[in-house]
Amino acid sequence: MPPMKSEDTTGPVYWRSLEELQRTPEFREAVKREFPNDAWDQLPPATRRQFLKVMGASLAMAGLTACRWPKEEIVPFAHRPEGRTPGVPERFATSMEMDGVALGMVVTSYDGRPIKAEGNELHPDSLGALSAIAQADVLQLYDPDRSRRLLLREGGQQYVKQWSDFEASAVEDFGGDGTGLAVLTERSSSPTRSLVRDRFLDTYPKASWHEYEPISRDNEREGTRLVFGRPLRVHPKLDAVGVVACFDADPLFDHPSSLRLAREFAGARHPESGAGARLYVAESSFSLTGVRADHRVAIASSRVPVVLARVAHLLVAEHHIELPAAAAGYAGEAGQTLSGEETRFAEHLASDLANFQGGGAILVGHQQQPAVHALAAVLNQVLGSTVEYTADPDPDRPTHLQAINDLVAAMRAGSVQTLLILGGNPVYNAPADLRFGELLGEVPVSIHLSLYDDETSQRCTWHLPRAHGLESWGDGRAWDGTWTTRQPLIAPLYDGRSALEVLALAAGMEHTTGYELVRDNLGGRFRVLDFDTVWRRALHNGVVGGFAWETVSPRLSPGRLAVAVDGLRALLDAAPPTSERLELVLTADSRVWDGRFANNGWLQEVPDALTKVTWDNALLISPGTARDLGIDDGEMVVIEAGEASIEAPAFVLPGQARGSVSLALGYGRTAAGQVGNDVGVNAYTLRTTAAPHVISGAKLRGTGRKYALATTQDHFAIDTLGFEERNLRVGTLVREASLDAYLANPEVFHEHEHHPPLISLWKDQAYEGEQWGMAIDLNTCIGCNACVVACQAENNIPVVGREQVLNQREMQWIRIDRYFKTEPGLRSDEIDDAEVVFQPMTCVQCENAPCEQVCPVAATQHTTDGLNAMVYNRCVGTRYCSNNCPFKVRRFNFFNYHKDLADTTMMQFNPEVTVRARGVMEKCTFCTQRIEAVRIGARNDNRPIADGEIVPACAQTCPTQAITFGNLNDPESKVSKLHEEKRSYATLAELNIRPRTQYLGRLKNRADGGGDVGHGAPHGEADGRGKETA
Amino acid sequence: MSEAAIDSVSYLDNTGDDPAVRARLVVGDNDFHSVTEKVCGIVEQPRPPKMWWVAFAAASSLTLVLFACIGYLVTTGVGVWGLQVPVGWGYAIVNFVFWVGIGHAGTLISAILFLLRQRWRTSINRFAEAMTIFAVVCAGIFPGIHVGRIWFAYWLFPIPNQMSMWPNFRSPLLWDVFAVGTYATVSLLFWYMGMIPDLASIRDRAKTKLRFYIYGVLSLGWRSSNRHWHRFEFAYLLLAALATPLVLSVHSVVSFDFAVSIMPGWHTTIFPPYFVAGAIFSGFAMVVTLIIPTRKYFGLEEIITARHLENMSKIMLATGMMVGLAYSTEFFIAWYSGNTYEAFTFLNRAFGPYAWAYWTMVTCNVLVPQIFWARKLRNNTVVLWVASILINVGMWFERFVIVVSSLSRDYLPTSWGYYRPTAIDVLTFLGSFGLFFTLFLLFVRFLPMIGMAEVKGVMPQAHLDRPGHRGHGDYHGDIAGVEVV
Amino acid sequence: MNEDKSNDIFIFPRWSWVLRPAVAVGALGGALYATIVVTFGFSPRATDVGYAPVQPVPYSHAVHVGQLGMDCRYCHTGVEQTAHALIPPSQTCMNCHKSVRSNSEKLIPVFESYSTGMPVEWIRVHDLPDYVYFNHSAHVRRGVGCVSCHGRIDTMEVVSQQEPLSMGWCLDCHRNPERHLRPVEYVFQLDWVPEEDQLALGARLRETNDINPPQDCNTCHR
Amino acid sequence: MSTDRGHTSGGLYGYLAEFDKVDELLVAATKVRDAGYTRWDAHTPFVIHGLDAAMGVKKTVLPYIVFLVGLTGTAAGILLQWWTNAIDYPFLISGKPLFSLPANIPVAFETTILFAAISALVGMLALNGLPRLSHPLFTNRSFKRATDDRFFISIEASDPLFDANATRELLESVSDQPVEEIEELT
Repeated sequence: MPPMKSEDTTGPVYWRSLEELQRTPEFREAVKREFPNDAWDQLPPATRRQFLKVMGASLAMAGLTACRWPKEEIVPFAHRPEGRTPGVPERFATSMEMDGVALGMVVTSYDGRPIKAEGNELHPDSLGALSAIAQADVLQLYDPDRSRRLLLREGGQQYVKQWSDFEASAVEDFGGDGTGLAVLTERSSSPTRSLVRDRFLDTYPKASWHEYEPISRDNEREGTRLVFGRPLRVHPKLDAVGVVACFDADPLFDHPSSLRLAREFAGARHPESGAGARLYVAESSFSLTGVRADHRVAIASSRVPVVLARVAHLLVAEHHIELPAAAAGYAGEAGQTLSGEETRFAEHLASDLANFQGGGAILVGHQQQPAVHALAAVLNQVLGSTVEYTADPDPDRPTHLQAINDLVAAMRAGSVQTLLILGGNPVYNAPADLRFGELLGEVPVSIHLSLYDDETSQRCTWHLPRAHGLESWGDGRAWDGTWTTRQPLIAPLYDGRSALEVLALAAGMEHTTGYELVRDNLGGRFRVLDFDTVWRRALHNGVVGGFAWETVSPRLSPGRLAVAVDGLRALLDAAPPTSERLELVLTADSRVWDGRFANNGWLQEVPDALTKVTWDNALLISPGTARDLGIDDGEMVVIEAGEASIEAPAFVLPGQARGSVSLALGYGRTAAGQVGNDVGVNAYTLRTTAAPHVISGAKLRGTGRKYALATTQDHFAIDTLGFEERNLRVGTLVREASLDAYLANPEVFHEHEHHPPLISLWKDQAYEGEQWGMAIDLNTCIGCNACVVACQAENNIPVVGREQVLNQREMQWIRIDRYFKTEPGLRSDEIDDAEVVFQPMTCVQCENAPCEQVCPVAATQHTTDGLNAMVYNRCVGTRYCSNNCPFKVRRFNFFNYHKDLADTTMMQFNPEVTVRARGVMEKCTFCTQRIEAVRIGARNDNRPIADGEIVPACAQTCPTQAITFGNLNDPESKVSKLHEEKRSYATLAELNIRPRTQYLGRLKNRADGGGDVGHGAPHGEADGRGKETA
Repeated sequence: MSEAAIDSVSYLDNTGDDPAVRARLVVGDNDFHSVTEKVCGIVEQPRPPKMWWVAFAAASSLTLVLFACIGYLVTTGVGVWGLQVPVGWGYAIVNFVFWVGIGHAGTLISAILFLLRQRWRTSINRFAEAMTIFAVVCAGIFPGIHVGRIWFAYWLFPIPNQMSMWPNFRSPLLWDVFAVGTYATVSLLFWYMGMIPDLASIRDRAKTKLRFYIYGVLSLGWRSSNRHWHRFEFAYLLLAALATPLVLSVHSVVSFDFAVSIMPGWHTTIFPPYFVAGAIFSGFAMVVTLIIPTRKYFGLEEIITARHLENMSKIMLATGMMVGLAYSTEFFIAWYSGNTYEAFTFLNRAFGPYAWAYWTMVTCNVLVPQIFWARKLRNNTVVLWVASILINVGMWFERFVIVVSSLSRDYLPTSWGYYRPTAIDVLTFLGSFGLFFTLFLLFVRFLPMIGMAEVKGVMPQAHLDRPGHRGHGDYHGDIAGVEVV
Repeated sequence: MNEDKSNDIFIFPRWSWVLRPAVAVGALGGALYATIVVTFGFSPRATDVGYAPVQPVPYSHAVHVGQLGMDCRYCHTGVEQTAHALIPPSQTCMNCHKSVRSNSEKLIPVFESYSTGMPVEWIRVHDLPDYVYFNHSAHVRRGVGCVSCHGRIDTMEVVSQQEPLSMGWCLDCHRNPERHLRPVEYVFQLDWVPEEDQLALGARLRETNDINPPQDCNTCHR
Repeated sequence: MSTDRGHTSGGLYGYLAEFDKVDELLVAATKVRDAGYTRWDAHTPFVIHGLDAAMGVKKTVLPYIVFLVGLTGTAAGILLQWWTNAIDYPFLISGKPLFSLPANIPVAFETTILFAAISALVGMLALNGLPRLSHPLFTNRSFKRATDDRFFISIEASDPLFDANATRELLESVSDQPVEEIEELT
């Protein structure tokens, strides 16, 4: 479906109630349970909230009753809103804001229930894609653990309050000129909010304002300040067909516009169109970017400046690049000895940078010191890189660490009487050495607005329920400044209010509803007669044109550069880490980010891209270091950093830098909710203002206790036999070749296929009409898990929990297979470094599907359009099909996984997909519900289905567009063309199962032309192994 | 007389292989009546001995455990077992194949040995047939309960329905339904039919009205008429002729469940003969395991003689070596085929995570039977009994290795796994033994556990009292000779 | 030995073998009877057809459609575009009933709904399992008349289920739709009868409109 | 003469002679056969080879019945599979044809065996006129040993050659035990 069909998205119409509401007695019960404080019978006439709750949950229940049908009621509108056809999904453009950057999305709403978030093609940071985290935001909306009421905590007592109570008490709390009044808030780019903030600070001139984010790009910002004399926002570009060097940087994951960057990255990697960029990565722990690197060197984070400095040195010394006088200091011999690996990396990179001047870029990770960013900025300047700059939206803002430091100082001084905390969770995520929690207890009046009654709320006097992003009005700015609107898709389920509204209330503004605030603010910018049209268009598109910031071409400011150079020198002198004095790197988690999504089942169960660990964070340690310290995979270890120490399970990860261990933040929550409580360990307890990201001198001690990490793939460490076999198979399953080899011989991906001719016993079936197929480009897949969550959201896939995952019963229909590629001949206990390849694996819809023939009740059959259909309501659950599936992509409902689901959570269900009962097999069917929807529509107006009209959830959300779906019988369709490409191959084709999904081989573009040629050599090995067998 | 010659060897030992004389199949000085006495006596004793009660109490309580587990399973979901992806079949299917295998001895002994004119079968066939039926009952439970939605299991049968749907006859599981169903029915018929004359004996000896009526109805008014015997014999022969291919087909079909799939380690053409051999192997082992204590306890050594045991041990030796051959063939083919997946599967069996199961299997099934080469050992009932139990263990592990180790590591290394049974798995398995023994104990208590009519048929007295004809079975009715007398 | 001193001998009474045919007949008859009961008694045609619940408002299709000749689509607005035919909002009723019968007792629920905004709770008559995805537009646009599934609604005082709506019943029509195809313009004309032979007409329509109803599982199950 | 209770004496059913050796029975049987009796029978606790010949029992038709019913089973099996999977409810599976014999052999085979086996038992009973719980012979006490260790020959009064004295003499001539009269049940 093309995004944003409904032209007539007017303000207050869309969230009105739905057509058919099957209301059952059980459901009334459910409502009472869910919403104790309002009795069904005394419903105020058609209040939106009641209605939404009712219809949403009820529909979901309808989805669940899969047996003989009970007496059902049909409850139509009393007044059906104009332009509204009940039962037909609608799509609305809105946005979500994280760390002060708004990400545009289009949310599908079914009869008033937002059920799925997709990317907004018009938004520069989305381009139609959405990250796993952003998609999972929908589930958070319905989270039954979200706080439902205002709480006042006084003298150990806890009172339930109403907003009116708060408004009343707020009057005195926010009295006078704001002396003793402090505000701590999340970073926000919302123009409306800055307006309201100004109004607030006007009202309370003495009030202090602090913005804190645990994870931010402040270092980069400060780096630019050092180089250019003013903070700038850095806009990397990856679409250049040149060379990109990432130093601890992961632009494909942790950058606010990672989705755009991923799209650019993929664009630069299509050999058929001559695009072949080269990616260098030097990092301490495997990142999504690192996985895709052509040259990767695993070095401790504290070595990054050293290597970068060497690159600078080489550029000047070997390649005669002129540094400006002020930066001359960089040119000097770095005085550090580099390992052979590091040197080779530096040399290759230096010469490539020199060759690709104007077509390259050096990116540095946000956890690196400003001085390192500074050096990168200088080099980018002199090399004329593709990096662009815009002015920082808020140049006077102190860094987040500074901000919270100031606040804590004030709290210590006792000068804070009233502390208003808008969002965030400082008690949990403020640097440990600040002891924020304790100090908070001493503040007379502390108010926390939050989705959950979380760690911070529990230490505040007031807790205010916050409206979810999909429940509230707002706006924000994309990374490039594009004005992004946010509109609610559902009235607040839990009586929450947005930060905007609360702030406006505190500021004593006359208009305090989000709708008015946002509309007025935008209206203020447009001096046009017909603002209404502008407004509608803005809501419809989700973005307002012409508001992106101008790029600036800054000049080096000599004054500060000196500081930068000295800063760098200091870093260079640091001793490299060893197994005894380890370096501990605290990273943002690929799933719960900084911990705010800890209570989100989808994200908790998404396997981490590299470790495949779910429901936990683990201490990543390189095999070498593990051997030095005698630590086993999965052993509980004690990490000592400074005076703090915690216990965490160790995960041995090849490709992790020696002497560097890393641990993800965001776990070990104590007040996250039923899902997120006590999952993993809390790394924030090790985090200090001095060393927020990279802690040196950490010690590691094994405890000998084992801990079972719930991974969806077996660990790297398995028995030798399996290890060797796995190495043999990787090459044939995930085919890879060097770009040079491929260009020289396009057949390289098929060279090693030899199996007897694939003849069928029977006459082949004639497949006429549409024949659906898929192509997945392994060269552009970055393993970001977006498709996994998209599929989960679209297909009502249950979350099963850690215990079940431990027992290999995870339910996601797509899994991203991760293989380590190590030098042949090495034993598993000799490995230290490794390359990683990803392969998204879901049902490939075999034409000769082994699963179909063995089902005794014909519950899985082949449809005339070539799908391997799975009929849930016919399945008796023999599991024979799963046994006989060579890809093991079928999933089984071992229990009734929906039994304990809250009614609100059920509201997320997609009514177009059956909710599977216990004892039933399920799997991917190329989103058959989407196919049917389009097919019926096309047939209704007697037209053929256009290529690209049907888009499965996974393909829709893929940031790199690695997944292509379409009609294989149409030679013009994109998918047919991709299947024609030389890189295209079918996995396990030798079984003559004829998969409908084909993979496009992966390419490596190394400077030395190296990289494996073809897909490794399993046969020679096989024969050798054959002898062994004899 | 040659009879003396035999007896002089020893009173009970009839294992001698003197080609000059046909060894006696009933030893001691038994006449028809004493046989009747011995066999019917067991059924007729007013109350069963203590040991029986003890055994029955144990067995029936295990049966309760079985039903408890099934109840829990049905109400909670198959997740209570250790199953997962990739290993979608675990204990349930292993037990199914195990029990079906055991269920082969009975029909085999009654049918094939009958066709081969192996007269020594007469003392043990009833017993073995009973065992077959009970084993099949146990086997039948597992495919039934292992499905995710038991309440829809009837969809496996071709019943007309409002969905206008039919089961998929291309699925081996459906073949199973028919094969096992047929096998159960035919075994039951065979067993019952053979019992009719003996039930009549009990009827005719009845001391109480109730007993008379019960056995009277069961024996359908059999009046040992020779015109009836004539048809009876024919029917028996026909059933034997039908049951023989059937017994071979059943385990072949069971093996198709695996052979027809594409899983390395399953997709093998030698499975049918391999499975059948294994079935006979395990079946005989189970017969021996049961018969040794029973015959001792009920004093039937004169009817179920040392020779019977010895013959069975020889069959076990033979089939055990067939199974061993199958194991090695699999390995050879895995290498010879050049199919790397196949090759790995077998390496993995022997040296992978499930090596322990594999080597248990090899030890019990291939090495243990080798002791039967030694006459001394195979004629020592204790040794024989222990060996037979080990063989049962080994055969269970064979099925475990085939089902679990093949599934646990198939094509994509990313979906490899390791299957661990849960307590419920184990209890259900033990429970099935409870059910088996409960039925068995009821059988020895209430039904003639030895085919008297057949045993009498092979006793010397059953034939013309004429030198040279002593103990000689076949009479080919040369009535002319009689007329002369 | 069986020489029991009691000179009593057990035998079965003579009539016991007269019983033989009786038992045989009984067994066979019983089996037959059971089959019949299950086949006909449990079929949706017996269990579901004729379901006619009492509605909160005694709305009569007979009056509105039969006598007043209202078109189905006046109320069931979605039927040509979407999966659901749609039950009309109280609003729709009020379009006329503002003036017509504006003080009728029977209409009170509608009036209340209209004023309070709370819905009228109609009771679903044609109810498919939740795992079945039926699409009205797909059928109506191809010339499958309302009457084929719903019967002569225009004659019903109280709507009742006319067809079993079972999978087998659906498949019958999907396999040979000729019996139910009519020119699209007559789809909503419940009393329409073809001048020519229905089968001939159906075959022709099927040809011209190229109608091949899919029989794949995923046509109805997703 | 029978002192049995449980029935009132009706007409004469026939004579019953007892033997305790197989040889005697065989000899007696040949005699009775040669005497030309038709409605008579021998009763033995187990099958005695040669007795059929001695009695001149004709070979039973059972095998033909079983064969025919077996064929019916085969046909039924094939037809069932063909009609259900290829005609009434055809569906596409793993690119295989709707009907191909190899896949249908196992089920057809099983149905064959099933039908045949059932017909074997049922046929045997039917031909033997069983079950028949009550029979005049059961009224005789010593006849009970027919299932234990004694052999009997019974000649029915309904036999055309039956003659109260001649028949009795014939039997007494072959059996050393007293010939007993069996009375018809009423």
